[in-house]
Amino acid sequence: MTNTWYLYVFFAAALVCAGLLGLLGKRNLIKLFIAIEVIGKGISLLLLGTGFAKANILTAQALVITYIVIEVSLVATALALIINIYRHTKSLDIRNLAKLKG
Amino acid sequence: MIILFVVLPLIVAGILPLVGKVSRRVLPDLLANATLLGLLVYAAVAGRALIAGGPVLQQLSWLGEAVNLRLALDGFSLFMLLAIALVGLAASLFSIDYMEHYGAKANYYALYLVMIAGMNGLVLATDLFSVYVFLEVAAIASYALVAYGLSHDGLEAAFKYLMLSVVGSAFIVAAIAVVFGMTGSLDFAAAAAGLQELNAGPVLAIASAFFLLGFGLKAALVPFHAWLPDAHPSAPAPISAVLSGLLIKVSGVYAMTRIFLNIFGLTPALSTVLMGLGAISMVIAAFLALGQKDMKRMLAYSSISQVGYVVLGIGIGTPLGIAGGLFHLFNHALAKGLLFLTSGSVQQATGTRNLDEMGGLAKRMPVTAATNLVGALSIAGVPPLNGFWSKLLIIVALVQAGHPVFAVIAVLTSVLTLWYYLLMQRKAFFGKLNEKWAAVKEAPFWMTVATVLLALLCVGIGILFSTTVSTWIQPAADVLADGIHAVTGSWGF
Amino acid sequence: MTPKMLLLPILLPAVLAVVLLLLPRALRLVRDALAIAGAAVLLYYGFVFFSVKDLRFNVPWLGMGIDFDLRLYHFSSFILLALAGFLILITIYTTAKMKGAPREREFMAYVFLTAAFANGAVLANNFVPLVFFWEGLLITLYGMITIGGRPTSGRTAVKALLISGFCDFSMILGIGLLWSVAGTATMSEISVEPTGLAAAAFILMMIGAAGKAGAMPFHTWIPDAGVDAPVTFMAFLPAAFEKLLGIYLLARIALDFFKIRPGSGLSILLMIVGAVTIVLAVLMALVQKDLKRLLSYHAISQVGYMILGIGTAIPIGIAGGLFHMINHAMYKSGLFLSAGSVEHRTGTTELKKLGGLRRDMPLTAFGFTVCALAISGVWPLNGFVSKEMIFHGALESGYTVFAIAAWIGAIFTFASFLKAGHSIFFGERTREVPEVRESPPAMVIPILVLAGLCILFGVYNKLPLTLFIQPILAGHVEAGETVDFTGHALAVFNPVALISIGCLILAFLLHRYGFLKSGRKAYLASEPMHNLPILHQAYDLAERRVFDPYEQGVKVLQGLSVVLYKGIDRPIDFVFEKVVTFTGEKFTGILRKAHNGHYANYLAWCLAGLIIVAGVISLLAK
Amino acid sequence: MILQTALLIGLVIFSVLALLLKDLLRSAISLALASLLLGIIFFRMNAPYAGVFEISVVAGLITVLFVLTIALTGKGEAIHESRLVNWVFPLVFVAFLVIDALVMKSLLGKVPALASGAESGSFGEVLWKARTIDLVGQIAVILAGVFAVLALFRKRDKND
Repeated sequence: MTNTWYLYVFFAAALVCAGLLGLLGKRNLIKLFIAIEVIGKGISLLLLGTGFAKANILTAQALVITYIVIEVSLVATALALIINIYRHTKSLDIRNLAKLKG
Repeated sequence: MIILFVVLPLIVAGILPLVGKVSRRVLPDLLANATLLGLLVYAAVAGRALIAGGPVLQQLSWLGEAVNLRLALDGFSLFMLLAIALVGLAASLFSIDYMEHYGAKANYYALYLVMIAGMNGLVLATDLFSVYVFLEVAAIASYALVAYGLSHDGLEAAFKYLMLSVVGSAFIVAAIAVVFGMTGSLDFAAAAAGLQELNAGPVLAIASAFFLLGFGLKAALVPFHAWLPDAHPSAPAPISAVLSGLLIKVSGVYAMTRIFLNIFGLTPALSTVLMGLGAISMVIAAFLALGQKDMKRMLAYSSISQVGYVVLGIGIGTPLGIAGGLFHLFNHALAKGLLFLTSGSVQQATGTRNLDEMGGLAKRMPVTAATNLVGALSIAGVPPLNGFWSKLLIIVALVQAGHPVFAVIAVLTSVLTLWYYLLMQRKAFFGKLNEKWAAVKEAPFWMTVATVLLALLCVGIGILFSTTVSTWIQPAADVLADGIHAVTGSWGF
Repeated sequence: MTPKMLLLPILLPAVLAVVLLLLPRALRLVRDALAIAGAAVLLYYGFVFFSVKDLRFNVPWLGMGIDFDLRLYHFSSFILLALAGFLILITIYTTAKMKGAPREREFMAYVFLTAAFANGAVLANNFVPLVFFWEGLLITLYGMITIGGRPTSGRTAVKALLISGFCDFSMILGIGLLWSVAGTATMSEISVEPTGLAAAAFILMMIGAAGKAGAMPFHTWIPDAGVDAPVTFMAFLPAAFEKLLGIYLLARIALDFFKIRPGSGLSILLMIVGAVTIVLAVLMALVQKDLKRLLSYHAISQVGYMILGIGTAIPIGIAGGLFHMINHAMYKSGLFLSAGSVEHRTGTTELKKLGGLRRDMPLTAFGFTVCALAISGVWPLNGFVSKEMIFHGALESGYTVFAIAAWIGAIFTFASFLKAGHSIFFGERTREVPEVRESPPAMVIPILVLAGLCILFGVYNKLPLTLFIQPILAGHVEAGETVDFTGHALAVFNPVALISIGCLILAFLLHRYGFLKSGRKAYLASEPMHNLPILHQAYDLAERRVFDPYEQGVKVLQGLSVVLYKGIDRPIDFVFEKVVTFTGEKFTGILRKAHNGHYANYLAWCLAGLIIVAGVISLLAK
Repeated sequence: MILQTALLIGLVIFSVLALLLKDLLRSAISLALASLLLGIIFFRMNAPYAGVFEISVVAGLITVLFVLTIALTGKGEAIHESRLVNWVFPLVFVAFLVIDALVMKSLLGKVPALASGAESGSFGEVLWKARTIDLVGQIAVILAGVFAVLALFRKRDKND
């Protein structure tokens, strides 16, 4: 049982790590949000994998569906923000978003 | 019918865009404020009667069948509901005049009510995953509200807020998954019982760290705080008030304390970490606040510092410490809400947030100046205002629990707090009137009503603080001090 | 007389304060009448309470041993009566002095609010209500200083608030410690041995009490306020109310809460604080050229006597300290009020510009002279009696050095008041001040009342000593021993009194010499050399040493006081003003730079925080 | 088991590609492929509904949203990604994978767990009865998202 869990948690951790590294290093706003999506995939894999390994797959499935719905809302909001930012600054570079500081 | 706290704002939010087509201003104003007033009256009048015989658990039936729509109301959640309704109502009254020039008021109120519904849902939730779900509801609404002015500042702040906050909530879900994997359940009562049975040490430490990142980020504890000083000042004033006054406390402090104290049980290690984080936030943010020229940014840093006090108080884990922390949470919600509202009045009247450009505004805006002074002195902890009592309780609790070093830090920080608030008050309102502002007028009616309401509450609670503590704070503190028994004992369905 | 009556001295002034603030400006007469009537009622009840003496009002409040507990007993009723007395005098004075001044209504309201808080603090028998009332005084302190209306008033107010706030917070810490040591917050039940943690609690609470009374090094705001705040405020808070409250609490701390023994370390600590305050502050007072600033430094210096007296932990010393407290409140209040009267008519308090006013303002001059003689400890005024008692106490403690310090203080106190009185009321009239009239009766009467009390308490010292002071100590002496200090009171022919009188004569000679030396300009009498650069001074010293050892002594002392002023007083001020501000700003600057607005940076903090938190938790969990 | 592992490896590769590819459209498509694989993985874990949701909503709807945004922002002119990051981060990632592989198993082995009984009932029952509160939450989240988008794309009456 631990082996199945290990398999999923290993890959979930890998996805989260990849996403975090992307967030730390990338500069394009859309790329950054893709990194968030990658983290999201890792988390949903973790949820379902945990449910699968612990014989709670039905509950886990319900949770993942809710998680996906939340993700959609979030993506819509974030992309709307990105488009608005592009209209203001004519750029997608995160380095231009450093006006607020101190 | 405690589900009303979640459903009523949602329903009103759902019909508001339709109403907005009929009447652009009056009806949305009326509906939104009436909803919040209703919730406030319900929480304040019926709430205590409801929980008189212990926590209320509600399980609804759906089409004749019992479904798992479980909500629970105990002393702690009732206390938070009251705070949400109070500050929520004040901010929405303020919005009547303030949001006039932002346009699309119906849409604004709809988002606002969804955010309130999300916070209420979080407070009433009985299982870990719904905590996360409602946390996201409130968060998504707040991203849009921060950027509501569609200015560069607002958008930049909202984007950074979103990107950091999403990472935080990802870790919250990861921690939930760990608990789920261990106990096979998400319900507070079952999870708490399961964790106690398992006696899982180090793994729980990792789950706690994940929760700390997630909720610490929502509560803006140093070093997870960096989004707050951008997001709160950039939002429209009533939203700043709600974010600083409520959101960071509900989705940060409430969720964190509920999980750590009532589900995990406060271990000495957790207690030390919480107190450490609280103390660091308190000190660092106080210094940062001292260096600000932007009025709202100063207030934002002060929020971080004050949340540090709250976490420090709750982290002690003694009944007195918890009571002090919760009382400070409540007082800070009122006073910081008030200060952000008055800063909104000033910004609307003068068009600037720079303290150096202001000066002598007390002559032109006496009510705003007076209410601002009340808020500032309250947070700075000057008697007889409410903030003094909660800080005193925290400091006394620290000394009694044998943490004199933390007590000294708390005392020194409150001197620092007094310092920057006096600085703010002096630069903005006292001194010579800047000629630029000769034509400035007092804030419009509803804005003044909202600030005066909160200021009166600050003074009133300061004077009647023992009543407040015994009727509202003590039941909440009892729930937390009870540890995991509070949920395992009486929350089973 | 029900226990509920104890709420009256708190609620009545608080309600009056609100009413006074709300009454329209046009109803000035009504307001004044109401204020005086209110103060008179308080005074009446002050007497009533003093005759009752034993009352306890106790309602449960917060649980956990925190009750709303008021206790009237001999000591608190005495202070209550004194507060009420000063309140009515100040109220009468204010009606004339503040007439037409900006924010006049506010000032009156603050006065009554202060009275409410002060009465509450005196009556409180539980630490939590005590702290509540004590901290409340901060608001009125801040408010009243800003009423001064000078450009620097705001800054001074902030400075006063921060310094007092610091003292108060350390007192809260001390109370917290004492609470955990004693296990109760009810003040009348606490009596602990000052060892270990309790000693720390004692020192912290002492900082709170001494800071309120204005002892060094928490004094620097007082001279600034002397200039920036209304002079009525100075007579009211720093001269009277804060001394009464601070010394009251100090006496409670040293007598009741902790068992301080003569000769113990804490007793010596208190005596050192007292002696240092006496000498340093009086030397600084000597070189001031503004009457209000001069009086302010004396207000600090005199606190030293009280702390020294209480610090001896010997009955006669403690009694002297307490008697000095009430005496000082009377004559210092009187002096500030006279200064206010002079300022009211002439518009200035600079010594250089004043002169020969005794013919124009005879009553003020009389009041000032009596009070000045009293503060200098001239026989047979009250200051003489209380100082004698303190000298005796200091000698009995076995540390003669403290008595010497007190005598040095006496010399310079008299010298500086000779200078002040001489330059203002005697000597030549100056051109700056036109013909003036005596101040209105509402201002003169309080001064004369205070001067009269100074004489009464001196000549007939049996009255206050037996009525007020001795009963306080009754419970603190060995059983069977009677408390009677009246024997010492006005006796002249004993070594102590002779030395004191010798000091006064010395002071007079000093003044006379300086006066002649500086070309018969009284305001320069005490500082012939103090403006010269240090090299010149050294040169002069070297040259005249052979011819004029006396002059050299004067100069050394002058130089010393300048050096002390610049070397100790200002650095303390510097620490409060600059060092704290500067380091704070530096630290803030670094932190602000770290918030550079870059997202990746912020995310990195969060992740680093996660790793650290996870590490700490797992380490601690094992 | 082997197929599942291969699918998971594919998931990670496509996700990393989505981050590394320079062209935004290509990364969006790569992300969609990763979602597709994740959906298949979900199917094979006896979670068909989650799989369908993952494929239709994430691989479908969200990809459409991404493509739309990329089109609206004119594909974004070339933004210089940091060279250093391009070299260092893959190394860090590989290092993390190694640590992950070594540590995770023993870590998970230490996690105690309650023995859970088999779940009863169908998925529909679980979703509608056991997790009803989440449905309320979903409605709220959708409302929040819709209002948020409406607010961010509203026409301003005045220029500010």
